[in-house]
Amino acid sequence: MMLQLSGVHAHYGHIHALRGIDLSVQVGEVVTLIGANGAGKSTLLMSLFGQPRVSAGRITFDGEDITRLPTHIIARRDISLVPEGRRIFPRMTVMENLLMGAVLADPRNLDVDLKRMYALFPILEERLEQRAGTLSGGEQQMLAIARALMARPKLLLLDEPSLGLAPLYIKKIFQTIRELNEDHGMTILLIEQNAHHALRAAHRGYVMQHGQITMTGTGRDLLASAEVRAAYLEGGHAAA
Amino acid sequence: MSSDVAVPLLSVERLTMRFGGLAAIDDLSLDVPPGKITGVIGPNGAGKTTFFNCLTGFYKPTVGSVRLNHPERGVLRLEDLPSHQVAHTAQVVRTFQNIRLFPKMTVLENLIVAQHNVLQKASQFSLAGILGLPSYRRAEAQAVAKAVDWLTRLGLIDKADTAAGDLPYGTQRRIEIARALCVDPLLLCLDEPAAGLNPRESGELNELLLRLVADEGLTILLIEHDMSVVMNVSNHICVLNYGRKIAEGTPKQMQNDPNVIKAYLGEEEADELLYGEKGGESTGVTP
Amino acid sequence: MALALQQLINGLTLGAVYGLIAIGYTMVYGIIGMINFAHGDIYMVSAFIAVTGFTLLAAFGVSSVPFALVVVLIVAVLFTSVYGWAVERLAYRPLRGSTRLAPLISAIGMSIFLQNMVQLTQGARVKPIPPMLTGGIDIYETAEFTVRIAYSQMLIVLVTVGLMIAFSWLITRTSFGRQQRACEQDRTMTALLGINVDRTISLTFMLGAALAAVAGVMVTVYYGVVDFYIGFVAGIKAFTAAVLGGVGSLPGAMLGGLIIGLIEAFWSSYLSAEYKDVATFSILILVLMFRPSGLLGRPEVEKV
Amino acid sequence: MPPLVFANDAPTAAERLKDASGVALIALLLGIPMIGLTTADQGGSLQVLTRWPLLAAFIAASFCGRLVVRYLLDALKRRRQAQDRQAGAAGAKETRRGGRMLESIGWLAFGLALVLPIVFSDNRYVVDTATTVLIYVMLGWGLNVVVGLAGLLDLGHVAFYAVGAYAYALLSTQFGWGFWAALPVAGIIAGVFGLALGWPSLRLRGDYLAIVTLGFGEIIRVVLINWTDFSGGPNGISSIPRPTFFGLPFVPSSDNPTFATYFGLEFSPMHRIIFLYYVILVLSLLTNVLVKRLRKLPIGRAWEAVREDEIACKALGMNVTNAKLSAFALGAMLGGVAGVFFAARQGFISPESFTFNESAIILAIVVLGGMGSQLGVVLASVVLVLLPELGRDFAEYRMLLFGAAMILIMVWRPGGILSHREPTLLLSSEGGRRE
Repeated sequence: MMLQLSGVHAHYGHIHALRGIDLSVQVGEVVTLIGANGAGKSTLLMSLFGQPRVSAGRITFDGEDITRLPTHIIARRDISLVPEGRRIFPRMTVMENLLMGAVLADPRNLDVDLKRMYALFPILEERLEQRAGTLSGGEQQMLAIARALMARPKLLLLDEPSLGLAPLYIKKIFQTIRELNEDHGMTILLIEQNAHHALRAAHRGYVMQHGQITMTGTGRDLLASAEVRAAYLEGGHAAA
Repeated sequence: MSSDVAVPLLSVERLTMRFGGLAAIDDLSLDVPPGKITGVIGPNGAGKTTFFNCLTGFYKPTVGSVRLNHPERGVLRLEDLPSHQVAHTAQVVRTFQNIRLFPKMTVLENLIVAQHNVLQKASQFSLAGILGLPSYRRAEAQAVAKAVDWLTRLGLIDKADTAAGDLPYGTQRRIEIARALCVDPLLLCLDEPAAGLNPRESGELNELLLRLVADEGLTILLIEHDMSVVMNVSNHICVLNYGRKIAEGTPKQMQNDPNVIKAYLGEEEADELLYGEKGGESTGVTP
Repeated sequence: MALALQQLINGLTLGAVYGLIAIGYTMVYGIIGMINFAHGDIYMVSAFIAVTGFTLLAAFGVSSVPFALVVVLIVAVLFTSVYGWAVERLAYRPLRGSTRLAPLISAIGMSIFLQNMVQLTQGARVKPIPPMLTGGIDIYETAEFTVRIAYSQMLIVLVTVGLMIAFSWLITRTSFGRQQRACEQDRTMTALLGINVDRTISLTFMLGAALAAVAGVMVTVYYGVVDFYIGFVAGIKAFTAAVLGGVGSLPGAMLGGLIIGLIEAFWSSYLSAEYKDVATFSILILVLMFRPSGLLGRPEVEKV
Repeated sequence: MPPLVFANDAPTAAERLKDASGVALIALLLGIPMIGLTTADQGGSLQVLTRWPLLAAFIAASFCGRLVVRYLLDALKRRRQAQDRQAGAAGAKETRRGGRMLESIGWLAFGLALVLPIVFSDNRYVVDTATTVLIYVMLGWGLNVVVGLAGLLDLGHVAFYAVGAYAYALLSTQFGWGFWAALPVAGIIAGVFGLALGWPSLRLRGDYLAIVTLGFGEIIRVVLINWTDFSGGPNGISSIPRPTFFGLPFVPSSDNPTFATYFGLEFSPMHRIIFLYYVILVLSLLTNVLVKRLRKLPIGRAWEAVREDEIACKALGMNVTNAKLSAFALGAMLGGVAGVFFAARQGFISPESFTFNESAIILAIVVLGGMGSQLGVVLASVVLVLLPELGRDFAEYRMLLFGAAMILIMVWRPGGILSHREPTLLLSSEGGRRE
């Protein structure tokens, strides 16, 4: 078991954002978490890093309890996050952003890793010296993914990687996810609103509503399930 | 075709915007017919948002002109107007890719601020307002009525007294559109209004846009990646790549245009990307 | 002519000191995006440490000036950086993530606190120390006037230029520098990349304080007098220098410092000493009117 | 950005001791150069003196203090976390009730302010101090428009205060103007200064504006010190006429009727003190009403909108420059009016009263009070004026404590004492109607 959440509760200000989440990710899996705006998906990913700190429950990674560790220590445990809203460093160059991703990695791998990123996202190589804030939305998204990969994570967490991307890029991103998983054996936890794509790319999926997991199954099963279609078509934020 | 279609509301001529040596927009010409929805699509970084920034006075284009055919004020050259005049005088109003609401103010306040110029005039340098003269009170009541009207039509009325920043993303998108509508736009420029919306919400957005054009006679310029929105509502689509227009035409034409498929939609699965995404209709899974 | 040359030398020296303090401002601004109002007072604290240090060494009979200078520099840098650390820990860290103004107010509070603390513990009177680094090189002589570069002036300019180059390199080229800039732009994200944000910020404050300490020692050597109020004046001047040059830019801070030093020197000797601050601030306002991001600051690209 | 939160389970006794020892070590390092060592002038040259016992006491106090404070903070934090969780959904309702409670506190404060000079009619010190509080309240309310509502960081507010004070001083001593005639004129002069400063500098971003305003404050002060012919230089201007009660002066005896003779009272210096108190009370209440009204008008909403997102304002057709300038000019004008009152009350002004410290205190009042909160300004003024007054007994520690208090209040409530924002208009105007 790579990542395990049991009975996780979290509060965001006054909002009880997570209400008893049980979720697990096995080594080598692509797992997706789907659900509407405001269902608590992003909070779930951030709470893995203690932002916000969970108020009850337990999170283990690779058998180690990481529930109470400081954010930067958790980040040193081979988990990388591509957060909501990309959060690239706008006033740094593309190269510097990539180097920030590699801060904890073995410097000997740097050149190899950079080459890998250029191969994945050729546009980044063209823009190396450009300030990241001047990139377009899609380029920023690619940069955010590349930055996360520079740390050579075992577990990659992606928060809506397709947001604001052109169709061609969305395809490319999901292709990359598949490649990372199949060719490099990377474990991936993926949050998407674009449930169709996400479920097709994933081995297993969870459906989240109002801070709770309401359903789980293989990607194929969920895709076929009437309730899932209803859940992600109807949205889950009505009461928010 | 009626005769007024022949006179475009907005004509962009040979617009070029350079940052340093890089041309973000390169010799772009485009006509926006009144009372229609014109879609602008293209890969990320093709210069779509830069185009909007040039239209709305946030950037001064390096070369070229943007002319608006205002029904009352005649031809206005948008590139010469400061951004607030673009909204105020030319009635070209935009929304933003990264939602720019006034987060601590309530939804209603957001919509009232949008009517600032009207109210400010009615308040006569705040004097009529401070004294609480009836002329001002009437103007304020009208402004509130207008805001309430849009809030009701966009299904936001029960959020009126909530701070805008506390609401979910999809709701904020709608508020931003409602706020823009309170400025009384002739031309509404929407920058990725469907980004971050779930399929049901983007379906609702489609209906809204079509209703605005049909009921209000509004003209809409739309940047969007969500093909389920662009292809279903646009009368006309312009495709940009590297700041240049690579194709222009009806949605159907664009879906089959080899250049567009190559640069934007993707080689093989163009059709699936167009129609198979959000609803999942093409996957063959039956509910 | 001779007078102008002399004022040029004096102005450059003064400017170098302002620049050195301004670098500290700029570095702290560059990491947490706040104006550290107490920075000038940190510099004042170090000047007092220098006075105590020199007096103590003299009492022990140390007569070698270079030796005394090195020892006092090291001691002042060490103690002052602890002050920098403590200021951040007490007054700023608890306010991280709150509004931009909250730390500004606690910084003003800290400045008042430090001034009064020093006044209480060290006394309100001016502290003079005997001249240390005397002598200099006469470079130009006329019948009635001799242009001279004092050794202390040479020392100040050399040390300042050296430190500026070192710190520019640190910030733009090293991993630590990138981490600092990352902290300024997005602290949560920086932590998500595995960087200890608290440690990075603390270290930056200590480095900034160390620079202020160097400035404090230099000024003690140069002027030979210190009082508890010098921090405020120097702080405002250095802050102005940082903004004039463009906050966040180290060479900008240096340039801003030099410009202000030169304005003060020339304005005082040719026009009127009383209005030198008016001149300084007027030029600041003028420059910002035409270059709103300062001389070397990168213009904010308004990403709409 | 949410602050980084770290795991903070109740530490063990050993951890607590270790933590306190760390603090003691820092105290040692901080203390050596400042407490342990000092220099004094002995026989014409400096000598180093040592105070090791004092240093030891300081370290011991730090060690024990840390143990106690840490323990209390931990307990407080646990309790607050538990409360937060329970509060949950009740949050929204609570703020509304909070708004109503604040209103009643406001009326209570008003009532107290009204009767204060009657209760303390023979205590000059109390009425004087209360007058000072009200001056700061008025200054704070003026600056609140600029900083709290429009979000423009102004570190030189004292400049406008000075302009108002000198305008009245000169108008009255040179041209024989009366207080009430000079009041609006001096206010307008200060407002014009505000425009003159605002015009070139408002396109600067926040912190740059701060240094420009600070510089402007210094320019005004330096000019006042040095332009002796105009302002009297460092000696200032004295014998500024005091305000009269509709033409009746507050003097012991005069050929014309005085306040005392007219009302058949025995002369008392307290009459003027109390009169001045009511004058500033009225002035500040007018300010309050004005600002409160403006906030609910288009211009006031424009100020807040500019603070929230300038670019969005432009896209909605708002002239952002005008909105900012009007905030700046109004703030300056109110500062100027406060200055007029100050000059009339003191009867003497000099540049010493208009240093950067004053600007810092006014800004602190706005921020400590809670940005944009009118009642917060009152509370903060009371705290910041009374603190040094209470500290009079340990005169030399007074400013030290003042500085420390500023830090502590900020750390305790980073959003200010009252950080609640009341909407300018509600659809459900009766508050509870829709619930």
